[in-house]
Amino acid sequence: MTVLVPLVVIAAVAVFIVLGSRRLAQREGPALRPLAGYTALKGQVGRAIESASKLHISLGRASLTGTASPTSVAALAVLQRLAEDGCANNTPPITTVGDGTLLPLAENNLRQAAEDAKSTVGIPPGTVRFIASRTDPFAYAGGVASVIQQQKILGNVMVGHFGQELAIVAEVAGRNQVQQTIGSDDPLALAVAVPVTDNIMIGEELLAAPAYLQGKPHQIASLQVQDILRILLSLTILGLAVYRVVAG
Amino acid sequence: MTVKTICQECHTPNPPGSKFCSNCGARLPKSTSILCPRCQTPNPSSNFYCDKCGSRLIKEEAPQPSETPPEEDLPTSAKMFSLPTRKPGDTGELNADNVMEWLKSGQGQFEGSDQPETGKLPRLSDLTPEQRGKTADLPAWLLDSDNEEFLIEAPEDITTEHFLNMIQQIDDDERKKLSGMLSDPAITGKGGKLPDWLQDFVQSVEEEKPPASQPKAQPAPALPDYDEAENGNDLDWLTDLDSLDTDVLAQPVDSQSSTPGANISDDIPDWLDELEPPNTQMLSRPATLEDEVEDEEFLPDESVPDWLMAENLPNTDRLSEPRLGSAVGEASAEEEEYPDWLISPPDTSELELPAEPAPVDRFAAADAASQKSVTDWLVGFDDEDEEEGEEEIEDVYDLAVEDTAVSPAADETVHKSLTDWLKELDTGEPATEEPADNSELAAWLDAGDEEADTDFSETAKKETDWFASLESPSADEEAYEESLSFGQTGPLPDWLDELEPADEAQPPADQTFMSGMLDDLLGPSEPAETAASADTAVEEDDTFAEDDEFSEAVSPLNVNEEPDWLSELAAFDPNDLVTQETAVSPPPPDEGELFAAEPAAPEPEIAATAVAADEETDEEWADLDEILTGVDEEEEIADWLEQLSIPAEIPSDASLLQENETEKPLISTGELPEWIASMRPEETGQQDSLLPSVLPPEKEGLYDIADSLADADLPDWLQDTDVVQPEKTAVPLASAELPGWIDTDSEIGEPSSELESILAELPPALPPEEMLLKAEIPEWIQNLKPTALSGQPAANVDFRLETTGPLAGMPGVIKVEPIVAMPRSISPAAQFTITKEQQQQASLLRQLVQEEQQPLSSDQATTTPKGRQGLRFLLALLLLAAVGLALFAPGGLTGSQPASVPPAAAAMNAAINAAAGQPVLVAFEYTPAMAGELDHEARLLLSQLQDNGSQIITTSQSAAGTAVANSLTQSLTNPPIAIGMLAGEAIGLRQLANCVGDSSQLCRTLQGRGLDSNTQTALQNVALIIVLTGERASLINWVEQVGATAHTPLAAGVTQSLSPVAAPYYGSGQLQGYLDGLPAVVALSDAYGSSADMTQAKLQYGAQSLVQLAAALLLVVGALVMATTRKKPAA
Amino acid sequence: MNDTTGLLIGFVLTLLIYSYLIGDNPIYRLAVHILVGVSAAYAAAYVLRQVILPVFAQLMLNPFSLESLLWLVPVLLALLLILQRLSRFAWLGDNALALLVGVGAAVALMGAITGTLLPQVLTFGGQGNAVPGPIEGLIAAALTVCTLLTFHFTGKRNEEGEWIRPFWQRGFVQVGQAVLMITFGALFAGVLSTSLVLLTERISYYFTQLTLLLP
Amino acid sequence: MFRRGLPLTIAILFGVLTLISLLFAISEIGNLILEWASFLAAIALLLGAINLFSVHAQRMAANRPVGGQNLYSAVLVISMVIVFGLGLTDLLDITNNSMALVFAWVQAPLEAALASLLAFFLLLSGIRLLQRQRTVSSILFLVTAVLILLSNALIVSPLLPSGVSTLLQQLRDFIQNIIVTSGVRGILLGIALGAITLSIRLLLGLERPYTK
Repeated sequence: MTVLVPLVVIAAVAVFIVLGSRRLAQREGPALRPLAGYTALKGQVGRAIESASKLHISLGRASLTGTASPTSVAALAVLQRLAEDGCANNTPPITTVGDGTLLPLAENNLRQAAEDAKSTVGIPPGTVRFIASRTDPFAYAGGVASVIQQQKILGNVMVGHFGQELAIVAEVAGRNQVQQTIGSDDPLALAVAVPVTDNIMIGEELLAAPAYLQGKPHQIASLQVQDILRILLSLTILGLAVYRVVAG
Repeated sequence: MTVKTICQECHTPNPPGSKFCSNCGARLPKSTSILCPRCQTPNPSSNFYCDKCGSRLIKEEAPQPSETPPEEDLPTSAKMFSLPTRKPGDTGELNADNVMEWLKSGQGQFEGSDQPETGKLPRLSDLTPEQRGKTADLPAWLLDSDNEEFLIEAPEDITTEHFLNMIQQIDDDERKKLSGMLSDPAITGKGGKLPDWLQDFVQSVEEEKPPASQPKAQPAPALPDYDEAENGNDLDWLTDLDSLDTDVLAQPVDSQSSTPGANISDDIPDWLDELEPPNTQMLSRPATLEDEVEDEEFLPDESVPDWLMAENLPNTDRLSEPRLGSAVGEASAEEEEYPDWLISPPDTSELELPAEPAPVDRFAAADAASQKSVTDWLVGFDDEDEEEGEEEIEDVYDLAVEDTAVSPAADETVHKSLTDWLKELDTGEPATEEPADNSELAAWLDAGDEEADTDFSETAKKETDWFASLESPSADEEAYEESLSFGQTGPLPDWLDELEPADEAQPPADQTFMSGMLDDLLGPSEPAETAASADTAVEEDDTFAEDDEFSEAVSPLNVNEEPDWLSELAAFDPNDLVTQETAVSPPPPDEGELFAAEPAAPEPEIAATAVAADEETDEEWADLDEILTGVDEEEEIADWLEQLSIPAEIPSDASLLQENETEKPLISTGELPEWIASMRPEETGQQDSLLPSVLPPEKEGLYDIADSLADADLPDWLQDTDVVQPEKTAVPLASAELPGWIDTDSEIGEPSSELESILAELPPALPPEEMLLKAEIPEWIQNLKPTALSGQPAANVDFRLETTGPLAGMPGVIKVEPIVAMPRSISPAAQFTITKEQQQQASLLRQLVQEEQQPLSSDQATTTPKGRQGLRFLLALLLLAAVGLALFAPGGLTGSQPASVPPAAAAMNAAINAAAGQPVLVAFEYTPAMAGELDHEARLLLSQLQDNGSQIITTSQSAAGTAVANSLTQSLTNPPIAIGMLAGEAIGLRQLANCVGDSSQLCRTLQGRGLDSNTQTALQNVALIIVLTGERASLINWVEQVGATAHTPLAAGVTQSLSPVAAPYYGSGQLQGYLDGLPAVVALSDAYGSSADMTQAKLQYGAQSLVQLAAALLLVVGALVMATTRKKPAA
Repeated sequence: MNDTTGLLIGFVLTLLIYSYLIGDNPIYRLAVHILVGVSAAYAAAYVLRQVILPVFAQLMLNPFSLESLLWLVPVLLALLLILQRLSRFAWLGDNALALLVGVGAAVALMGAITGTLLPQVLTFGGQGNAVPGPIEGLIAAALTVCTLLTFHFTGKRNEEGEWIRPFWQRGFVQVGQAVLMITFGALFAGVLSTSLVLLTERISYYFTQLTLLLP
Repeated sequence: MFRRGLPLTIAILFGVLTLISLLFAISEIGNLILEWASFLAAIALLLGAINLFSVHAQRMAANRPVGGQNLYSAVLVISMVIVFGLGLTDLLDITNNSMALVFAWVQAPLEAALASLLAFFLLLSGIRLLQRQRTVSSILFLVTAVLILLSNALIVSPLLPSGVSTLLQQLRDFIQNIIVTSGVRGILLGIALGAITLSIRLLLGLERPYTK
């Protein structure tokens, strides 16, 4: 059971993703549900450039080696997008990370983006900052907040794993009139974010960042697979619940 | 993915694609969707990567034929205001709503009451089918980059470069095709490629032909049966000439324009008959301005032949009032009659007539309107040619734009009519941005112009009427050639028609002329001098002197003069369109001014080069900068000066009609009354002498307008002027044989040379510096504006403080036009290249301005930091007070009654007891931040474990956690085993899981660290794992990594906040139980007792209930207060 | 005495932090920077001392055993990771990151399936503790499904480019969104309660401790 | 190619190896790889600290005299240095457990204070929610929050008649146990789904965050 089911699930998902991406490579894929978070992301870089201010993106505290590592990978996709746009205008987003393993990845992303855009300034030192260890949420939150306070930050993009400490950053950002986009896999963080902004990516939605921002066939395909799984899950859940009722 | 559609009325972001605002029910502008070049997926306009295939929506190589250098030279914004020009990359929202923003901000400065009016703008524009069609097929034709013809097939793309392509293509092949096309039914078939509206247009053209002959009836005013007809047509072109004078003049125009419009409405596309409603609305305005008396007066005048009335028009508003009356009275009546004269048999003489006004306009003093009327006229001949038709429309609208630009300055009623009117234009015009231009221009235009402007708008509409009614002549080959030439020259149609014969005779001569013309625009140049005749040379001096005068101050003469050469510029209507569009591009209005003219410069160039020779284009472009410097101010001045020029111009028209036999008078009258007079017989001579006398009062009138923009003033000075002119003009006009000169017109090459000479000298007349001076005039007029206007200060400007950008903190910053034209990398042929970076920047700017449309960050839109600061402080005080109170009166609410033990806590207690005597692994996954709540749990659990005689093993994933563990376990009598920190989050836990539980083997090392045997066995025998955390990630890590693999019961002590997250895992059995926060701790300790000191916990618990109550009340009260004091989102 | 010093230091620092309530001020920022510096340094020093050095100590026990030699791999990768500072060798560091990503993905994958997916689904079949009654179970199942379907990503676009959710979901989604908001509301209340507890704890702690200091 | 190929190979190889070891409980392979990974993670943490230090050291050195913005950086750097120094002295047994002291005296109170500020921030944001947007969902959000808070406060309160408090308790339990649990389950399941697909993409080498 503990071996078979995961094996089946993994194999099925892998196969579907590969096949789906093949299929999507030729024909048009499905339309993705519009998400306010990603919509907001799009204008923020331009906004920041226009106002000669910077964008701040925080990748959260999830390490690559944890349960939330996919969250961090998704957050990196967001960073990549913002970096592409920002570096093309010599305003790479200020990036703060809450875990050591994210730091080099973030640096690579920005460096790559700068090279692609042939940015003249490249990545100025201090663009990517490690704030605090993953396990010091409030130190991390305080550090991120101070970044927002000290720099001229126009947009605050917080994607990745955050906890309730997010409230501190949100408060400071709000006080500094910073437009916020928040995505997290932690219901607590989301609960804290809901009153603050509309641009929220709830768990799964954040994990879909690559598909939304890069839209490669395999990413879209995996969203389709995800939806298929979702429906299967729903049916199973309902089936089980009904069975319980029937069986008494 | 898609950008939310912002409601115009209430600025509520609505889900993309929704047609009505979810908040106020207002209709919402539609949002464009861009088909992905690769996968054809409709992408939200904000994308610049495809949602599906990730391919770039902004094509690196734009399909645009790149042999249009001007496009590069234009500010990118040049295209941003003509929707049609959207390229695959131009993924802005259809800017209807943004135009809205523009209008608001532009008009807001004059009066805020217009919001609702303007608010409607985008709706109408959205409704026009052609726009939908446009957005729909936009990618379709834009994407096949190899298709050279597509621009022709997609007339939406009427911008500089399209215009150029059009012209050039005409030069190449269209010239041959056109004649064929006229009769060719395939044109409708070809229309299949065209957008619907253009197709309709073609059809309407064909259908209109018989009625269209009507205009020819004009030259025979004597015929009573034609009165009506003349009334219609006469006014049509005559009113143009004087339309600039006063609001009154608008009336006849209204009536006229409305009648044909109504008549044609069936056949012509929607956007054309859209133009009518405003007229009717305009009619209402004079009622407010004028007294009934005048209305009665006009009745007798009705009998007066139209041409006579036309004569009177310019002179006095009293005389012209009748027009208003007739307009009001006949508006409906004429519509019935309209069919009659439409059916009236055409005669050859009439055929020429249309051309007649052309010379007038050709040299009409600064009267852009009259210019337009004629150009339209001429264009009317070649409607069959789609491009021509298109360009024609452009002209019309561009004119309209100029007019309405000032509209904001007008009084309330005018505003309404204008705004509605604008709506029509907006809907009608493929480029929905015109209104934006208007408002933009309004920012600096003289408020006094409002009357003129309204007239302008009328004329503009009338143009379309003309245009629609005049197709039949085009059947004639001659007319066709003319139209052709016009098509080529585009900007400078009139005189080019004049030259048409000459052109065919010797093209080189034409080229030289053209270049001379261009040089003139640039400034003094050889060809111009050489071309100039002796007379003109003398005149040139005069003009110089006059210009000098002008430079000092706006003297009537100069004022009079300005229009003459300005009129040339006015001729470049298509360019004007672009020009004004560009004007809107930069956020700050003044910038807009600067920008405004720039694009205009390329246009003349283009036109000229197009006619002369395509090869010339490049070198011409070298001069671009000079042009830019030179032409801009001229453009601007033209707008406001037009008003002044009219009186002078009218006599000239009259004289023109009188002596249309010869070209000279034409030139002189049309162009520069004074020096023309010198070239002419006496009559014109007197006219010239008259002019000065006329002008001074007129100039005062100007100042009156400027100072107090009351409409009442206008009649006065107008009356002054009219005294002079009626006699002078009436007679000649009566005897006007139009056909005569028109016959001559076609053959004569001489007039063309004459024109050359005149044109040649014009530009030297104004060095750039002087233009600057003139350019400033609008400024001071502008300064007077706000106070003069209904005393409304700029308060009506939306006062939302700019929160971002360089203008941060400034109120009422005009919204940025939300579509940024994408620079496109162009074929190597062009000398400009666009880098990917530039493209990205532009796309980003576009995104930026789009974002600007949305309400800023949620909190920004509502409260200012100041207010929030006070609120924050008040809140803090209240909460602290509550806490203090709660601490001093503990248990005030909880009393002595113990809290009931939650089942999960009971289960946890059971699990702990079950593990009695066996080692228990306690993970301290929290930092001191959560110690306030979790320490109590930890103490309770540790004490219980100790009481149970369980060996405690402590670990943590964080350094801080281990420190907490140490501090908490120091007091334990039975020292715990600390295996220290587990690095690597889930990975570390996995390793631990392999060491924990019965099934696992002994772990000699953990994460490379050696474990002593005692620890190894203890780990192996762990009977319960307790995770103390306030972090979801930590809990999930333990549950998923350890709980799922190690067959060891797992329990958790979590904060109240985490309790809902722990619940599912407890429900699924992955957690044996969990303590959720202080209440559970207190309940547990109450229920089962504890050796640990729980006093502090109980104190807090007692306080907590009170504090929570206070918080709940604060939340409710505060939320209610805030909700009631909620600010409406800034306009 | 030590305790008193610590108490006073802590109290002062707490006041520095609370000064934010008056407004964003340098003192508060100062305190935050101290916190960031201390926590990062503490974590790093702790890791260095308790995690990394012991590894080398373990390796030194018998440096030439296979186990120790195998440890050369992570050490090498660690060096590459450090070398990444030198951009010329940056790409070498990618290998270390690749290892982390790959392993992390595998671990997360297994955790998600065996740790969350299966148990959370099976609990509707009656597995686990405190299983609600069948009816409540059915309600809970329905609500869960609604929430789950709310996140459905793929759909179609109508002619206006407007996203259209599969029709059969639309009813569920309304409920799902309501459930989500209620959930967030409850979570918000939970977080607020916890933070209130923390606040009371801080105040009561310093109040009691400082009153003890008074003679 | 090598630059891209090698990391990709490593990621896939070790990822699949780990997966297999976890699936079939082959702890030998698993432990080894996991140890390596956790070691690297620990190194990464060090690198992070170095990054923090260097960034702020640069900012401090950037514009002298130290003051204003870079004063904070200076403070941060100094505090880091002190803690590191103490750690070193602890390591060398010059001092005893001084880091723990720093932790207890400085870090703990700071973190606790910061965390307790949350109450104000949350209250503020909650209050201003309706000001920002008055939608059904936001009202639902607030009502639920207030309800939970009130029930927490009043369920055990003697002030309320027992009938009311029991009613309140039932209401809260229904919300907590049925609705909220379902909602959280939905979110968690969704996250799990997303994590699964994304992880598999990582293992298939379709997503390569580690290399371009």
